[in-house]
Amino acid sequence: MKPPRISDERLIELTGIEKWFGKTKVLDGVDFHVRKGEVVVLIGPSGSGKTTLLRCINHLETVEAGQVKVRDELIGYRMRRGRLVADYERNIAYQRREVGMVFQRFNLFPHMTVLENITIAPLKLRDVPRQKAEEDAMELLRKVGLPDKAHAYPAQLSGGQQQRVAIARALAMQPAALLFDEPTSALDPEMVGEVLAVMRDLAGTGMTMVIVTHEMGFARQVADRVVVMANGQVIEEGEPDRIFSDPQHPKTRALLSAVLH
Amino acid sequence: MKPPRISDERLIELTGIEKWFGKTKVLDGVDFHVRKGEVVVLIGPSGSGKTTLLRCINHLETVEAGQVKVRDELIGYRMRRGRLVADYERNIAYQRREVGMVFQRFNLFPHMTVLENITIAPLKLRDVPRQKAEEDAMELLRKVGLPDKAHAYPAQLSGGQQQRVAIARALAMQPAALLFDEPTSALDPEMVGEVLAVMRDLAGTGMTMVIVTHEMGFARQVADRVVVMANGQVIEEGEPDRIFSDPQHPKTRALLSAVLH
Amino acid sequence: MHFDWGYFWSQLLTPSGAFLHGLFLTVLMAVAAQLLGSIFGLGVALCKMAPNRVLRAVAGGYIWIIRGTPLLVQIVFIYTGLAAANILRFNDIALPGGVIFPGSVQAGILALALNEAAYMAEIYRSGILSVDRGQFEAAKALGMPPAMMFRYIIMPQALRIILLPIGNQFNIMLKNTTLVSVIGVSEMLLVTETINSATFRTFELYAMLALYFLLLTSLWHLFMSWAEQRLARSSDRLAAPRKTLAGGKEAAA
Amino acid sequence: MHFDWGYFWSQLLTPSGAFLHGLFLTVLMAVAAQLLGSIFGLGVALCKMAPNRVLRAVAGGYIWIIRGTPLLVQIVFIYTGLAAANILRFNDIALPGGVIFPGSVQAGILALALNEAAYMAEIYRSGILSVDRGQFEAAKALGMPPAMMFRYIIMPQALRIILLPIGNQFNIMLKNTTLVSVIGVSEMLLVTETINSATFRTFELYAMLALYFLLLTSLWHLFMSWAEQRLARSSDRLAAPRKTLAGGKEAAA
Amino acid sequence: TKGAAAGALPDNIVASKTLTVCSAVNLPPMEFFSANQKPEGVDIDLANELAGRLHLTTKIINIPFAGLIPALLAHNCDVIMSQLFIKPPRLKVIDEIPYMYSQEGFIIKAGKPKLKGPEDLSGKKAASVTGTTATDLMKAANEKLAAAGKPPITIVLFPENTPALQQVQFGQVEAYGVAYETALYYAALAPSQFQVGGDPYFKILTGIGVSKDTPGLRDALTEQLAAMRKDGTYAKIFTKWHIAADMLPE
Ligand SMILES: Nc1ncnc2c1ncn2[C@@H]1O[C@H](COP(=O)(O)OP(=O)(O)OP(=O)(O)O)[C@@H](O)[C@H]1O
Ligand SMILES: Nc1ncnc2c1ncn2[C@@H]1O[C@H](COP(=O)(O)OP(=O)(O)OP(=O)(O)O)[C@@H](O)[C@H]1O
Ligand SMILES: [Mg+2]
Ligand SMILES: [Mg+2]
Repeated sequence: MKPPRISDERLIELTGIEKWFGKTKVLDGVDFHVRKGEVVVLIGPSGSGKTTLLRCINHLETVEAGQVKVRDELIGYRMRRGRLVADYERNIAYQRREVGMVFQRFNLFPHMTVLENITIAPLKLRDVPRQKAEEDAMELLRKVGLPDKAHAYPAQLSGGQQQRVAIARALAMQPAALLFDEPTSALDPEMVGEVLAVMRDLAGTGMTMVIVTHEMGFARQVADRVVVMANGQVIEEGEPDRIFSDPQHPKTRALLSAVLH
Repeated sequence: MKPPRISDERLIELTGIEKWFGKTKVLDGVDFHVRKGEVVVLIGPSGSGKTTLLRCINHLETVEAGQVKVRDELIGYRMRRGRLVADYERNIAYQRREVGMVFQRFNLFPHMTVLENITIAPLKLRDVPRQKAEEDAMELLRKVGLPDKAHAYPAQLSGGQQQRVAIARALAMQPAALLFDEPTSALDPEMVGEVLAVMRDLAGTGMTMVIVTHEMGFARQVADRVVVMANGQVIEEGEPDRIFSDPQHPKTRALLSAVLH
Repeated sequence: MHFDWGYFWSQLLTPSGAFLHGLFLTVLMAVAAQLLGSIFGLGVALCKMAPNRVLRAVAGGYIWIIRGTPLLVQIVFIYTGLAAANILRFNDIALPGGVIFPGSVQAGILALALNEAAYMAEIYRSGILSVDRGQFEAAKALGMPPAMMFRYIIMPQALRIILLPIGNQFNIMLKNTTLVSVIGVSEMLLVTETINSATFRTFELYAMLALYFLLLTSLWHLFMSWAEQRLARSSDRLAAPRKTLAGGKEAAA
Repeated sequence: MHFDWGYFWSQLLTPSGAFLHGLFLTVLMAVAAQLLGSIFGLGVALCKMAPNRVLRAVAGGYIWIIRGTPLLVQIVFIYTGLAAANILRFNDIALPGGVIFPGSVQAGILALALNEAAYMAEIYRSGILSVDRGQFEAAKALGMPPAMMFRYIIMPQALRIILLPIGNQFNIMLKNTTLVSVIGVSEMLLVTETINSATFRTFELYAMLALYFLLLTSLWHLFMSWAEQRLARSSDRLAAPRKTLAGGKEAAA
Repeated sequence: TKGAAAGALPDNIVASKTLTVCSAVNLPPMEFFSANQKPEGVDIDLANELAGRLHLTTKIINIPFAGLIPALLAHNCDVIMSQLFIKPPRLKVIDEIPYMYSQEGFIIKAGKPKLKGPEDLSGKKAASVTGTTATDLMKAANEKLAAAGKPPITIVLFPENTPALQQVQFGQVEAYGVAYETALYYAALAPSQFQVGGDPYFKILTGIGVSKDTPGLRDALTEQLAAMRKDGTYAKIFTKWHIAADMLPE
């Protein structure tokens, strides 16, 4: 019962990903894909590798085995004399523009106004003329409900406002997909709602999204598919209603009973 | 109905104390005394001057007006050519030995073992032979229930254990009175009880004590007299049963209703 | 020998042309060497943090050698040693307007700058490392290549942190210029010594020289305090949330 | 002129007696000046923090003057200026055993030590100020007079903090000894120059000199790393709670 | 003949029209800074005259004495004019054109007894500048003293003239071993402080240092020097500085 806005094209495709931190295997042969227009929610106990998986998608982490492809293009590697070698930083940077990322701790640039935070990447990386970039930025700020904060500095904003600016900043590069790593977990409870509302709107517009979150109610509402991880592996996946009402894997059951009560 | 162990001698006597911090008057004409063997509990809203009053007793704060006397001796000043002048640091240090102090944040010496923390003052200030000092210290450690921690360092102890060591350290100088400034408020709830128990024992032995605390149940149990402060003034004082059951001053009532519920 | 106050005051208040030229050389060398050292030091710092291990080793070795040997030895080595080994020779350069830029001054500036670069590199590095990792990741995630990330995101934040140590470095630099006297640059110390060798008013002259240096360093100190205060005020804006914000007001802030 | 490797190696591996004596003087002066400077600097630091405002002003002025003027000027001033003004003259002292302690070396050590004291004072002060205020209060409340408080409570904690900056200071001190060559102390640099004026193997000699300094400073660096590790280990004991404690074990720890 | 000599000059000198002279400008009357920081003295006058005859202008580079030969070898300058004695070890690395005699003497404090020779300093301290012949002469005296069973001179080395002179001024050393010409100069400049410590005890031929790489320059200078001696310019300079006794014989 896939909604019609989801195409069959696999926008992001990870196959057989293995990732080690020193002597611990953090990702253990993960296959993972996201179709165009799909909203995938990643859940799993702490330390199961959700963050690491997300970071592999835009090559903030290198992998020891497996492939990451975005729009069928290999991320972080290129062929040289018939073998895969690490790509140049410049090329990786170029590839990262396809995928926007929103961090748990917002990571806005503190020395720039909200408007500068949003326009810096289009201005410098896509050579958009300044006036156009600022108009687009104001449009995005309206979308996230902060048009009057354009000239404020991040430190003058609440956590929820900062996170909404971070979303606008990621959108300004017009990425094909957005990755969210627990976007509300560093927020005071009063501010969680406003950020989730913006994400819900975004999902409604057909944006491709991968979301790591502990907000199960939200997950159930917006997810097209829920992927459950444990110990660096995908242990279960499916439609949210199915996962939440009838989890198959004992670890999924344990996780949901811990989170939902 | 004063218990017989309390003598009539006024061990500590403060009269007309005024204390300014910059442009704010923090103590506003305080008269305060403690008799030998008495346990006085000081209560009052935050910022009312309790800590400051306590610190005036052993001259950790200078005063702008009024006198502090311990055993009828003026603290912090001496006569020169018929006028009071600030005393030498050496003499003040000498006078401070009469009154021990236990701090909210323990302030144990981190580079010394528990035994060294307790023996340093008797060894260096009272010229007690080392063996005697250590025997006395072990005796005190038994009193506070920590004989097996003699060779531990403060960082290896829990908060409650550290506070008990701090009490033992203060006792090692055999002071005539002990001052406590919220001795349990920096402790995890599980550890409050053990420190209060030690203080209760101490009160039972006839030690003269002045205690600033928010633990009203404890105050009611051990206090011979409760003194209530507000805005740098003593607004009410009396036996604990009377104060807690029938407070006269409206501010006392407000305070108790806030604390007890 | 009594202290000749008259001589002292006249030298202090109406210094000779030669002394003023020495003062000029001192300041010129300090400023030039600080600028060059700051630029080169940034390069060394970036190499020290580069992914390439050869670059890292070279930068590390450079810092190790410079910080491990005396500046005085470096100055003599660069002026005399390099020329003796036929590696580098400092010839006078005639600037337009008939001004001559002597080889020894060039060598002095170069030596001071190379020395400074090693110290500046460590300052930059600690400044860059003290920028929150999240800032690096956010810039990367937006698709910024390394150079752009440093230029727009990391350096502006690092510079706020390192302004104070850089100010201290220039203070040290001002004083270090005296060492260049050993290769015959007539900066303030050498001028003072030559005046002394004709007048033998040793104590008065050195007292005056010390006062001039005190003046230079104190002026610099005042300037830095002022710059720091300004920075603190602009950092307030970055740190303290305001209650009410209106677009217009903020733009003016 | 080619680099004479044979000469370089022979000088490096079998340095002349004169050079070794220069090395000895370098190390002797650095150690003596560091010790004196550390002691005097502690006094300056305590004055700077004293309740008495005259003491504070004197200490502050001392630090200001020393840090605001070049060490080279201070050295010349102390050796030559003071003698010229008939204030202080450094005469050779004959030590038992026929060893002569030359006046210029005395002056050099004194100048280095006075200079060091100002820098050490600031290090002590920041170390002392970084000790928790509660430690001062606890010591006072026990009845400790100020001297005892510093001796037993504050300094042991401050020293842990300032070990690293003190180590850096000694590194700087080793290099600063070269400046004493200007008043005729035959430390390593002046010896090298003397040898050079007879052999003219400039590049080789300065390369060797640089290597000797690199050796000294690197050895010191290794020593400091080791000391820091030891300290870190003993600080672990102060910071990390242990699970089980037995009196005997702890006493041995 | 002038044209031929000039033609043999090194190209860089011809191109720059400048004769670069290394000198330890701190040894009056040979070379020192005037009150307004202009170098002057015997060597400076000679250098100017020689350069002028070669249609060049002089440029003086001030370098501590021990650094002179290294600087010449490094081609930091074209010639050394700094009362450089002609000695075999020096001739191994550079050429020297003899142009005067120098004598060695001592500066001592005014009022002290004069010395007959360096041996009179037995058991005392004497200053000298690193790399100068005075150092070597005192070392030689020490060998004699050792043979005679007497205590040696304690030689205190300084990088420059000024601090060495000041040692005499403040009584830190008994004497300062230096060129006799310099001793005369200071004794005349500050008779209340200094006096010449006796008759000169050593006389040596002194030369202009030239790199072995530039024989053309050496020959040109030699030729011009001979011309100067012939037409009396040479004598004029020596008379002006009161050291006619040091002139090369006719
Ligand atoms: N930089 C790193 N170095 C070493 N280990 C790491 C690093 N980052 C993550 N790990 C380890 O990798 C494992 C997976 O971490 P990850 O952050 O991906 O988990 P997560 O599912 O996001 O957990 P959480 O819900 O707590 O955020 C954990 O055991 C973690 O300790
Ligand atoms: N060092 C200081 N400098 C300036 N003001 C101070 C200082 N110490 C205390 N004060 C002020 O003096 C007043 C009394 O403080 P004090 O700490 O004595 O109150 P308290 O009754 O102990 O309060 P609490 O219950 O919060 O500990 C407060 O307004 C406080 O802000
Ligand atoms: Mg995570
Ligand atoms: Mg309080």
